[in-house]
Amino acid sequence: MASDTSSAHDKHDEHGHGIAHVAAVKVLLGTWIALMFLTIITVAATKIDLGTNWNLALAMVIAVVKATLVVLFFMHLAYDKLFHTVLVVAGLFAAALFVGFALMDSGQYQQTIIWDTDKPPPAPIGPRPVP
Amino acid sequence: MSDHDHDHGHGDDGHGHHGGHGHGSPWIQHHYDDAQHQFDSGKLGIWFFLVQEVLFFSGLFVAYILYRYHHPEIYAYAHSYLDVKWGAINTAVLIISSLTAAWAVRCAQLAQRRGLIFCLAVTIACACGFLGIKYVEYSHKIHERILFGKKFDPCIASAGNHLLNKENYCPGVKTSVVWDAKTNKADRGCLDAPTGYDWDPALKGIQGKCVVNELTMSGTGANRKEVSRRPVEACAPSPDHGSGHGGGHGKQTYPCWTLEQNPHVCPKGPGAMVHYGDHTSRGSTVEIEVTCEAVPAPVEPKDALAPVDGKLERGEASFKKPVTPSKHDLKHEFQSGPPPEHTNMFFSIYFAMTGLHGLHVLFGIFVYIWLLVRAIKGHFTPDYFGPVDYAALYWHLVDLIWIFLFPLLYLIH
Amino acid sequence: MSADLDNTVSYLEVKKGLGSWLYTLDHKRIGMMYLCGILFSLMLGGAFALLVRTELFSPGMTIVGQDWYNKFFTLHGAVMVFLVIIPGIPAALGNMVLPIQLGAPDVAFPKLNLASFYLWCSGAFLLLLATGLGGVDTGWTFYTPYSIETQTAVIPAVAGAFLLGFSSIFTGLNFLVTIHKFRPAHMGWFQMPLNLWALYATALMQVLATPVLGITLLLLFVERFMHIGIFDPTLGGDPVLFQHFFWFYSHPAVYIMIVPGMGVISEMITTFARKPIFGYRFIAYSSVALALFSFLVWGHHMFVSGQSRLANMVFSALTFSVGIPSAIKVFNWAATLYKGDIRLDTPMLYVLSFLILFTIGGLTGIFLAVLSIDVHLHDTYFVVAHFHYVMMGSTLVAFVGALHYWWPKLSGRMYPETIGRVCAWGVFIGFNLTFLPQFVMGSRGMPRRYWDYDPEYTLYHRISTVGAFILGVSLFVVVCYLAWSLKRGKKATKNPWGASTLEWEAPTPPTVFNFPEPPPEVEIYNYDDLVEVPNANEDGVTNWERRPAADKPATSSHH
Amino acid sequence: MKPYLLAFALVFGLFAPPAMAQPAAAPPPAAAVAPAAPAAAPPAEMTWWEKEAAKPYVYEGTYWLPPAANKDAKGPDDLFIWVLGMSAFFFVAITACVVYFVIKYRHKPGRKPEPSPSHNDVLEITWTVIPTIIAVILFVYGWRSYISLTSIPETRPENQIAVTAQKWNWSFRYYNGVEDNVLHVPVDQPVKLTMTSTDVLHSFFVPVFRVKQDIVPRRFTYVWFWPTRTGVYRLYCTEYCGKDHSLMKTKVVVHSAGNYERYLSEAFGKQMSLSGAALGESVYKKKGCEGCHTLDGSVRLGPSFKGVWGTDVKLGDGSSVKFDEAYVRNSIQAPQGQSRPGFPPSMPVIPLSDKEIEGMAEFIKAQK
Repeated sequence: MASDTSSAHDKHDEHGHGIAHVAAVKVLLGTWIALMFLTIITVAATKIDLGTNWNLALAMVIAVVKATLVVLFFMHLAYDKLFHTVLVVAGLFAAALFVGFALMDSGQYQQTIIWDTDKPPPAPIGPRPVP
Repeated sequence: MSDHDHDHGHGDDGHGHHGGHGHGSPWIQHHYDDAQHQFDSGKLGIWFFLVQEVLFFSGLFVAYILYRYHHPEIYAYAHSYLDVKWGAINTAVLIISSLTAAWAVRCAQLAQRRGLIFCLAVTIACACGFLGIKYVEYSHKIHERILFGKKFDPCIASAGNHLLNKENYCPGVKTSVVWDAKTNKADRGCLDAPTGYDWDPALKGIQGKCVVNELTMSGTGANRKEVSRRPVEACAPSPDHGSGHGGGHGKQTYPCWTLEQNPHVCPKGPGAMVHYGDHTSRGSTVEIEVTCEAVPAPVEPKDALAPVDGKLERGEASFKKPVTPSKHDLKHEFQSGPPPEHTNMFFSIYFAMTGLHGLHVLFGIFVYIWLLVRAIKGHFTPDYFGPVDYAALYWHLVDLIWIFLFPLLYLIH
Repeated sequence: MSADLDNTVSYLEVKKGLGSWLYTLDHKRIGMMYLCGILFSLMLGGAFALLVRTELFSPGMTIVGQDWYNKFFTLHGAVMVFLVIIPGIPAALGNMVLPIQLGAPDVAFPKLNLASFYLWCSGAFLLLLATGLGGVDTGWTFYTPYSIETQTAVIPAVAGAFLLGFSSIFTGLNFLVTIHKFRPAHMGWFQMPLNLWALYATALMQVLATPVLGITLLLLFVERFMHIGIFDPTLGGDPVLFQHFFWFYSHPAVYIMIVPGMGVISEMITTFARKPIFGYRFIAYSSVALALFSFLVWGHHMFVSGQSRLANMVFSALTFSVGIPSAIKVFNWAATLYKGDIRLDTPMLYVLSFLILFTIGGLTGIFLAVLSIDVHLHDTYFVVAHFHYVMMGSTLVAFVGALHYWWPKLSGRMYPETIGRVCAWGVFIGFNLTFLPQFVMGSRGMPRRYWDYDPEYTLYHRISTVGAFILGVSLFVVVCYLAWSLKRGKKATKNPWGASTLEWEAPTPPTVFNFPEPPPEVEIYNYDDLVEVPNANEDGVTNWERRPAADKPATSSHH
Repeated sequence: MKPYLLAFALVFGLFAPPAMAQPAAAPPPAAAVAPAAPAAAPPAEMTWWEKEAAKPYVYEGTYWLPPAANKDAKGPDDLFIWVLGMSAFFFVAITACVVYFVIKYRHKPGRKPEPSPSHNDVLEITWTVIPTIIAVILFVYGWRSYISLTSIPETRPENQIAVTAQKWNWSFRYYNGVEDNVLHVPVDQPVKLTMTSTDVLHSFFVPVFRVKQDIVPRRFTYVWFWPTRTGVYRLYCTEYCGKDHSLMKTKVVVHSAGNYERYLSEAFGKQMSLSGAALGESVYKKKGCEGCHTLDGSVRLGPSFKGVWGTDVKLGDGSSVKFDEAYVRNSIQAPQGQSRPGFPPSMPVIPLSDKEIEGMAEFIKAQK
């Protein structure tokens, strides 16, 4: 986003006469029906058992599809300036960064969490490198 | 979270740009060149605000992901406390309101005043519906004491059957446990195993001879005395004991008692629980007293025909086909037991996420009521519909966050 | 602020009365109000700093006991970070100068600008309330689980910081939209002054990082009330998670503090060296690079906090990558001085002390980025000295320098030159006296936030305390003579420094919409067609006129 | 509030006459102001290891770094000197460059700026690449010495010590059950510490070993070192932990060969022989009661023990109880129940054996 070199004038040709793009009724209703259908799908998906991780992945894929539908058509991102899309991607990237690095740290220290104060878990004894 | 009228770029007495050219609609603030400039600036402003909101919620998503990564068993247990039916209805309600919000923008652009007012009204109605459903869910949790932090003391297990708990004010049930908050231990009412009777949790049956009385007491503290008592018989041991409310189905005379186990409340043994089969919660006037005699466990003759785990001696035959419990049974078994350690953390994150989201829905309702008032006054024209568009973008973001919250919290497998 | 205001009179005289100030939507007045609030908070924070230094004058009890000492250093940290350094350059000077440098009449959302100021005021009030209620003793980082169980006034302090966070977000949002949408036609991205590049990068960080502070403080606020247990280990939470949340914001926050300082330094160094900046694109790109890298490195605050070794390795490697852009900037500034015509006015003295102090600050950062050295140096006075060199020695020195640089333009008055230079030297000497000894104490192993210390450090603490008083007195005198100059300073001319950015084309002090008539097209950092006219007004202040290129002889170096 | 007002008056008083601060800097720098807390009259039978720990501390390190007493301290020390040298070089280079430019190109009347290039890509690339290379080298060396600093080798059970940090004191439990406030370690052998905290964040820092590790409540963190020099060194808490954070200091005694085992056996014997008031006193010192309850009547965080035996004590819920054996037992085992008005309910639950509780009761009774 910061290296955005698209200057102030916007690239999309304004096929509507007004200031911004007018969403067609067909597009609005189509998106709405798709969203309702996907909601039903995601609820139904919990009936079939693919194991915790795959169910989570499936639910997330459906959620991402619903999210992109809302962002593209309801929020007019499809007809809007490119810079707004760059912005959305940058925001999600920052959030993903936060999640990724926080998860990166969780790998090691977790087995030393004390659930039972009398039985301390063994210390992470690492191999001693040859100096 | 005071947002003020952050970027609804409305101005009330705008004139042309300084020494400026032609008079746009009265809402064009003086320092903008024209309506297009004002709209584009407002649009960019709201997009930055939405990115900031995404980061604001990302904190909670990190807490959710980290905690689920470390303790998947808590999520597997606690998610069935949440009612998927209400969650799905809420998702549908928000999607409908998202549609009407987008349609309202269309009506404002095409100067269809009545359509705009109708769509705004429906959006507000759906939002209030959403908060109503949230109220229903929250009150159920408060009723069953499924809360966060120290107040997490559920009356029912996540499969729905009753559990021993500390506060003992659960609807339809009264346990023998009297909890002493000062020492954070059960004062009395727990049958500690060393009393000699033999309690076999697997069979959930009662090995020893126990007598349970329901006492009605009066007064508190030192001058607490017993007014009357009546004996209570044992519940008929139904096959999957303690599933569903009301302690088992079939012909059951109420009140009746069972022995339930919850290591967080009675670490060493079970406690007695009297089922009343109704939904009123008894206060401190009612107490349950349980005494069990020591009965030595009968010595089982070695069952020659029992399945030898693993290897069969030559010549021995095993008649009973070992039943391997299906995944569903294991899951049900796990969920009807007491909650794992620190399940309150799931509800801390649940209430934090849905609470903050609900707050944003509430703020959205105020914004839309303000839009409705201005639409009725006819402020919005095809040249000036910025506020409707920005409010719709904000509302779509609130819907987006719920689209991710719903599967993450309700549809855990 | 309707357009019927007279656009020919200076913005200070166009409307009088308190109401005209409190309800103003003029970015310059809001900037002036921010400036007064920030200078008052600087004095308050400075007072707490001097109390801390007086207590450390000798080991054991000097003036106060441990709990008051803990409250003094916490309030010193909170007031300085949240009230002075973060809003300092962006909100006070940025608000005043950004629209004029763009030739725009105002920022994109004037009402949001005023709302940010009032958020800042309510945040400041809550911090003062926390001070009144007996202060906070958790350190400005509010680490849990201590911040959950302490009985001191953590709630108002956390609420105050929450509101200040949102004030910072909305200021950033305002600047981003203004820079995108209010640039004049001829000013593309690479014709913009470097100050605007720095403010753009800062605004990006403000919008992307500060919300995480919001959610962190909100969770801490709810934690103290309702014990939800996300950070409370007894309920299953994790204190290291709080540190992740806090530092994800707080490292970009230290870049929110330093990057605008770099932007202002780039402006001043090219003006006083009378030479185009060296490597414009490299400085612009390194500002933005700093903004991006700042999100990757927060883990170096937690090398010994129980973070996994993998995370330590990744964060240490990325921390070096953040050091590179800063190094590039310092080299470019030094190169700008080459073959210039350097004028040592007060702002230039602050620029040079910035160069030296920031170099020390940056280099000591490398000690802390190397993993095994950081294990020894973490949470010792070495870290205290490092971040004071970068925050106080660089950002605050740049802030005071930029304040002197734009003071003629915004108040219409000149500051007294001689006292200005003495105070600049006072700040430089006082600062070094205060913090150089702390490097030595830190590497010898003196932990930070200690009320009582081992006797062998006494001499270093004494030098440091004396230096702190010199620094405190110098800054106090600066604030006094700036206030004095408002009434009795010499009248300022339109372009006393001969700078070539757009704000110097506006009248002094600028009108309500900055330019009576649309601003001329100006090529930035081009000093050829500016001619010095000594004692141009009745007070003898020099002015630089812009000779139109027509009557300039063919060769570029004219008379 | 009195000290608060005094402090402000002092500061503002100092603002006007900066001269006031000058004389204060003139006293002879080296002389220790007041001998550090005159050593309390040594109790009659101070054991040899207590005498060893009580030796006054003399700083023998170099100008920058304390002496290195850990086998792995060589890595950080070399790197520190290397980075110090490199930083000094860069600092001198830049400052000299700036000062030279300012002097040479300073404005003199009639001077015009000579034309000079406003950017030079080759120069820019070089001063981007060089710092990057230096950075990579520093990272690699830093990472390698960090790995050896934090990879815990196989250590004998005798050298594995459990550290418990609590608000404002340390307690070290050795493998044979001996508990002490001072850390005793053998020389020339790896020692492993398993650390946990009972309340807030703390941090274990021994400058001479160059090791530091935060201690997180309800979690174990580990630190290890290989002492190479015998002697008495300082041990600090470096993570802010509240009121007496700066007093949470103790000592590390590195014993020569054999003395460590001698210490363990003798301390074990001494600890077992303790009973009654003597045991109570050692528990009072070792378990951190000293941090909140004083013996001289002054109130720190909790009530003082001076002359309280047998008096009536008003509890939070209005009832009052005699200060006797039962009251001592209840308030140690379930402190929340016995919280008294006017005192913060922050007494931690410290697991004590019955013998120790009786000892505490005897000890408090002896406090007239």
